[in-house]
Amino acid sequence: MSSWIVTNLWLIPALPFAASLVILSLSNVRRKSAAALAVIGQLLALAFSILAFLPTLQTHGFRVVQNFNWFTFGEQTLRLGFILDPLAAAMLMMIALVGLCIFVFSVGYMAEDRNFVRFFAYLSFFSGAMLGLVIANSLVLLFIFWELVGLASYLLIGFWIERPSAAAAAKKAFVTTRIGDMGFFLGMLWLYNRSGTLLFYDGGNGCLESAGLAMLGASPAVAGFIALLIFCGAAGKSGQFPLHVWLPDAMEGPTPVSALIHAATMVAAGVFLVARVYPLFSLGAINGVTPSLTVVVWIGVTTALMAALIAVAQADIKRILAYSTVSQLGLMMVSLGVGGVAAGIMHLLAHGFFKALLFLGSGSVIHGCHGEHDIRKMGGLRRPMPVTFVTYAIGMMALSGVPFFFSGGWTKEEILHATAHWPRSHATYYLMLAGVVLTALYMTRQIIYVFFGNSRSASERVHESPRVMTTPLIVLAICAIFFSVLLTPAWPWLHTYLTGESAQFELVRLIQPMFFVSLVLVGAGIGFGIWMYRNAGAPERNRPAEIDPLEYAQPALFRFLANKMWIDELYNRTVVAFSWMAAHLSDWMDRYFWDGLVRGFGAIGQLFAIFTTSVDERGINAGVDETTAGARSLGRVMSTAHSGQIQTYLGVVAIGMLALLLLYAWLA
Amino acid sequence: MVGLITAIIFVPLLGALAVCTWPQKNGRPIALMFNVISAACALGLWWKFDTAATELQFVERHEWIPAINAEYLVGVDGLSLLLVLLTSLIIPFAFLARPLPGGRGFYATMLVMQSALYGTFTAQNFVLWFLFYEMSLIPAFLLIKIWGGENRDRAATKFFLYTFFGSVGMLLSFLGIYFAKGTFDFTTLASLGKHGLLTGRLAWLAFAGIFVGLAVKVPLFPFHTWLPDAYQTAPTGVSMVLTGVLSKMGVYGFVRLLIPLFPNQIKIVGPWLLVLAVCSIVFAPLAAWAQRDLKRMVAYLSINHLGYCMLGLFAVAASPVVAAEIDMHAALSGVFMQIFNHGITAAALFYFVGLLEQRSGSRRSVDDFGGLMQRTPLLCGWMSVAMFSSLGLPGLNGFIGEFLIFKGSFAVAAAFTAIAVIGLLITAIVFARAMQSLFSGPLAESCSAFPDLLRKEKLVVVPVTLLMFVIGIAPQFMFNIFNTTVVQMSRLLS
Amino acid sequence: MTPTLQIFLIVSGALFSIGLLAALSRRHAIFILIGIEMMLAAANLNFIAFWRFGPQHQPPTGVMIAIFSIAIAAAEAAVGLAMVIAVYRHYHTTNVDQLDQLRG
Amino acid sequence: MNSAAFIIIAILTLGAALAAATLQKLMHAALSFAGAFVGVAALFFLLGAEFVGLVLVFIYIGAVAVLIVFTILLTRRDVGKDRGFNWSGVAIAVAVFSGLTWSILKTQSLSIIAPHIRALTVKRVGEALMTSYVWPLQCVGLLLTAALIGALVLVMEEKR
Repeated sequence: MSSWIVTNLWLIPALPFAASLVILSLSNVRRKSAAALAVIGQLLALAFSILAFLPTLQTHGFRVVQNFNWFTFGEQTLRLGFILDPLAAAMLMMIALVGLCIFVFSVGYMAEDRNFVRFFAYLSFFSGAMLGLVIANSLVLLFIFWELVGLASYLLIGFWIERPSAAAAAKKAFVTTRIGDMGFFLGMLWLYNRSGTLLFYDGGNGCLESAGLAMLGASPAVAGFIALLIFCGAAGKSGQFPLHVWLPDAMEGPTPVSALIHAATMVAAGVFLVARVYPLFSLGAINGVTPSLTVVVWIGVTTALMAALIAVAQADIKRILAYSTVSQLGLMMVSLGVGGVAAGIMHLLAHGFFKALLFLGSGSVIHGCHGEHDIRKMGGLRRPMPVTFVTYAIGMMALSGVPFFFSGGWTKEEILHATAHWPRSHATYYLMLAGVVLTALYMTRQIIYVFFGNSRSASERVHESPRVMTTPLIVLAICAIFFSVLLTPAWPWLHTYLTGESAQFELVRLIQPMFFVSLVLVGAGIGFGIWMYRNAGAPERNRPAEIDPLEYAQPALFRFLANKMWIDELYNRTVVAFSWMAAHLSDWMDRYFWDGLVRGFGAIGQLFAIFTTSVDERGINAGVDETTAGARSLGRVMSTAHSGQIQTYLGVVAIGMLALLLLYAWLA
Repeated sequence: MVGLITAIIFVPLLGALAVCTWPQKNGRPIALMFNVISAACALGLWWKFDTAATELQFVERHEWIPAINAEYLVGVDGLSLLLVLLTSLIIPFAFLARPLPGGRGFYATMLVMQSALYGTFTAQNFVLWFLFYEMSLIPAFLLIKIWGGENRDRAATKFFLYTFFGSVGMLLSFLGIYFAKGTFDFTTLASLGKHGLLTGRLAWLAFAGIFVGLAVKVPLFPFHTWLPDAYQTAPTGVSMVLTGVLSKMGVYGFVRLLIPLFPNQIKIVGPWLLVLAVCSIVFAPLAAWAQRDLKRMVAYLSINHLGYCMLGLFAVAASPVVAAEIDMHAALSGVFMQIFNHGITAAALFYFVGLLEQRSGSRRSVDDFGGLMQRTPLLCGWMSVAMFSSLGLPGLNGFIGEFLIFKGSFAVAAAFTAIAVIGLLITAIVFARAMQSLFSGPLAESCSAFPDLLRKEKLVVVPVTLLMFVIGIAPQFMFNIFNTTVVQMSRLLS
Repeated sequence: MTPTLQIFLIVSGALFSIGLLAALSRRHAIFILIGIEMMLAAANLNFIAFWRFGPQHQPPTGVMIAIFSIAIAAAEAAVGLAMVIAVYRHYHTTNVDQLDQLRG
Repeated sequence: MNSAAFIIIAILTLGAALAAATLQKLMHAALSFAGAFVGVAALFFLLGAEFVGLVLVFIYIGAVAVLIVFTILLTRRDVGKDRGFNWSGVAIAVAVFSGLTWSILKTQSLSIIAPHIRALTVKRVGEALMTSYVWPLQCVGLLLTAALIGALVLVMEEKR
């Protein structure tokens, strides 16, 4: 039974794709069938995912690939394939489950929307592409799904198409990720060139297996470059510095989209990609350190800290979460970079649950507040929205990394643990610790602003969301808590599942030094947050109500952070302006320089023509176009010979004949 | 008994006659009928085509001008067949485009051009080939000149002078070759080419003549400045044919003539040719970015897409290193795929621009539209598919060709390929910008009365788009057409 | 002395020149037609003469061409005269000086 | 071949032709035209192409000359107008004539005497027309029909 799905893995992405196609062909009023189709498609995908997950439990280091020919060009063949291994199976489970919750949530959240049907078509399309991405056994196939999730993201960010800001954000996301993708594309070409195959695993001949790696290992520098180029793609998709700018803007999309694509799944694809091709990164590693991994670490650290800092000063509820996502993705990258692949993936999975929970929670809040995004206008929501509040608090704890009860705490500890043992530098470890404090701080700030204090302008007449929206919240909250069962050091089942070992139960390992470090840091972050924001949203001494406490204390710093460190402005002034200038320059060159050059040649020819035909000199300065005019004036001169008198013509013919006759006689 | 190829060449000519003598004003039904016949012939060719055979197929050879050793010699290999199929597809597609200049003359001229195109792609002898090559030029000129829009005189003259100048150079070069070798036969010349057809300065002159002639036709940077004007002003259907098929004549010429005949010369100037190709790839979309006129924008992107073809060809033929077999096969297959894909995609883009133009009353600046998605979701949806295909989104046809071209050229010209990737990026930017300003935002007042895709338009759009999907997902049937040719050709080159 | 081929050719050339003279110098359209007919007759004379003096073939090519040429000349004369009438109706003149529709 | 007969016929022919080209009165010119053609036909007889000579007489005298006369009558109102004469035509004609004569005289191979030949009977001509020349014959028939229709169309009264 289960082996059947193992050999038919394509079914998992195919079902949502099929659902999407059917929904697209529905008319705009068939709302119920659209939603039902999407949910059924996703449900089946989840069922198949579970079926596919089961066999991977039976053996350690389970890995089945099915490769097939895509096409034959010349005498060569391009092969694609699907893979099922613990990494893929775990991702499948997470994506299908979170996806299902979000699909259900969307039924409620988007109920009023005009383009409800189209929304579900896009959402199913995304789900299919994302599921396909994680089971791809070929870099090409991965790239194909990679681009398709990018397309889905583009369509869904710009879903409210009548808003110019949504369209601009969609364009920005598309272009920015594509910059990274071009690096990915080049890396893929290079890898193909070097190893002769793009299949990851192919019975020993894949590019990630001994034969392929041996071919690459001949020049480790090249392998490093290839890895870095691929990392460009990962950085673009996962919002790593300096390509992170699109992700916060992507919050223009509907909230379920933000939850599914820009928090739980697609943005994590970059992390997944690095984990998938990890052998390339670690090729020729000494002590687990390679130049490419070092780059990954530093990019990750920069991103994590920068985004956490910016999150502290944002006012838009979704933007805070977006920056938090960027920060967490940076954390995962750090984990991968320092060698903690399993830790990174575990955090990815856990993050998928709790960040989706947080986003759906924020969606519920926004829904309740009639579309308001600004946290400074909310307040006191814990009473009218109890379910949302409790689940949101659970999500917040998990994100902050409160130890012991919440999944995020365990995975974060594991990452910190890996970072602490990185031989290259200890600075990353301390910077990561700072990141943990900041995370706790901005989440505390947000929750105080939104749920505590007095109700402000937007939070009047607030209602709890309908059941269809709260149920997914509850499911996800349960996941966020009970997922930690698989994560504890006492029984590190997920860790061993991913690394292919067997888990031993040992209660002693539950208490580790990192546990206390984490406890202190999170406590400090939350405590500082409560102290600082205890009166947020209300006037306090000399501070008016609408001014943020931090802004009051450190106006310059706050402005710097609130404006996202002016990175967007910097890009606009440099990269964007430069490209735009280049575009205009090209256009100008084309219109005037190249065309002028050609006209110049035309003019030379024309000059020659003028000499030989003694046509008037009017057209000397003109170009190709004027040549016709020249020809026309020549024609005018010639046409005076055409009197229209047939006798003249006949006479000329006779003279011509005579001339020919004489010529002939003379020759003979 | 008339051979299938002769039939396919002459059916459109008969069609042109029939259209001229047709009593009704509207020549479209009869023109389309003849298109169906020629498409049936093309399908027949495909049906009977032996994909494993290495030599030319359906060869017809008759005495023609014995004095100069010129025969009527036609035949197809994989590449020719591909282009014949493309022609059979694009011409009726162009006839269904709008806004459409009326009158029988338009259809008759188009049909004459179609015949010339078939001839160009099947002729295996230079004299015959050149005859058809030039025969396509005149209808194209007339179509721009008579039925064009604003600035048509200027654009038509520019087009004519450019291409004609190129053709003259090519003719002279071939006369030089003829006097040296005494034959016009492509196959014979190609087998002679390996050892150098000509020597010394003469060889370079002949090379330059043919190169410029073909580079103008493709067009390759910096011989491209006629193109934006011509495509912009030509009526939609003509633009579709110009970009979909006529530009392929240049690429075809490179594959069939220049590369087999002058392998040594190409090797020497190779890097410079690659520079030109990369310039086409990078500067053209940059210029497209700065355009406001949609047709002009698509025209510039056409230059970019044909630049990929040139990149693949030059990388294989011009690199000092002999490419590995896999890279040669990849690059050549990629180029052939790109020829076909660009043909349908660019034609589809022009078709959609034409639909917009018709709805807006012949305005087509990006500023004239806005928020179309609210008013005409189907039109926008299908048009986006064409756009995504053009920017090389996987799952659609454009990706296959581009991936293979890049794969093949990366191995031999990594630096150039790396720069060329920028072209992919800029193309994406151009389309993202176009989609933003056309489809999204508040509905522009001028667009508030646009009808959505009509049924007859759907009938045109859906099959073409489906073809894009099919090629993008399961392209093997396309590769089958030309795989043997690719293998043959790469043997010739190595 | 019997006449040689040369003499016949010279007579034919003279007839041709007279025809040309008529076609070139006279203003009346009918004269032009007459001139053309004479030029054609001169050509026919040439054909017959060459046939008579040249090597004999079966069928007699020169004679055949002369016959066809006469037939075509007749057709030409008919159409030409019809055109003269038509032009006369239109412009009320047969004077070719006044007909310059061909002017470039 | 009789040399005296040839000289007389040639002089008459050329004289009539010259008259046809130069006479003021159109009707006179038409009659001279007919005369010139009689002369040409006589030359044909002299050359042994009796059948062609007869055809010439029938067609030119019987048909073309009559047509010309009809045309003159139909356009009679125009006859009286002043015509003038283009002297450059004379110069060209003389030049052509001298050029032709010069080149004919210069070519030595042309001074040959007529060989004895088998008589060209009408039967032989007919055989040739119906065998080797049957396609041209059909085409000429088509052409004549077309010319007939064309001439009719041209002279038909224009409909108001």
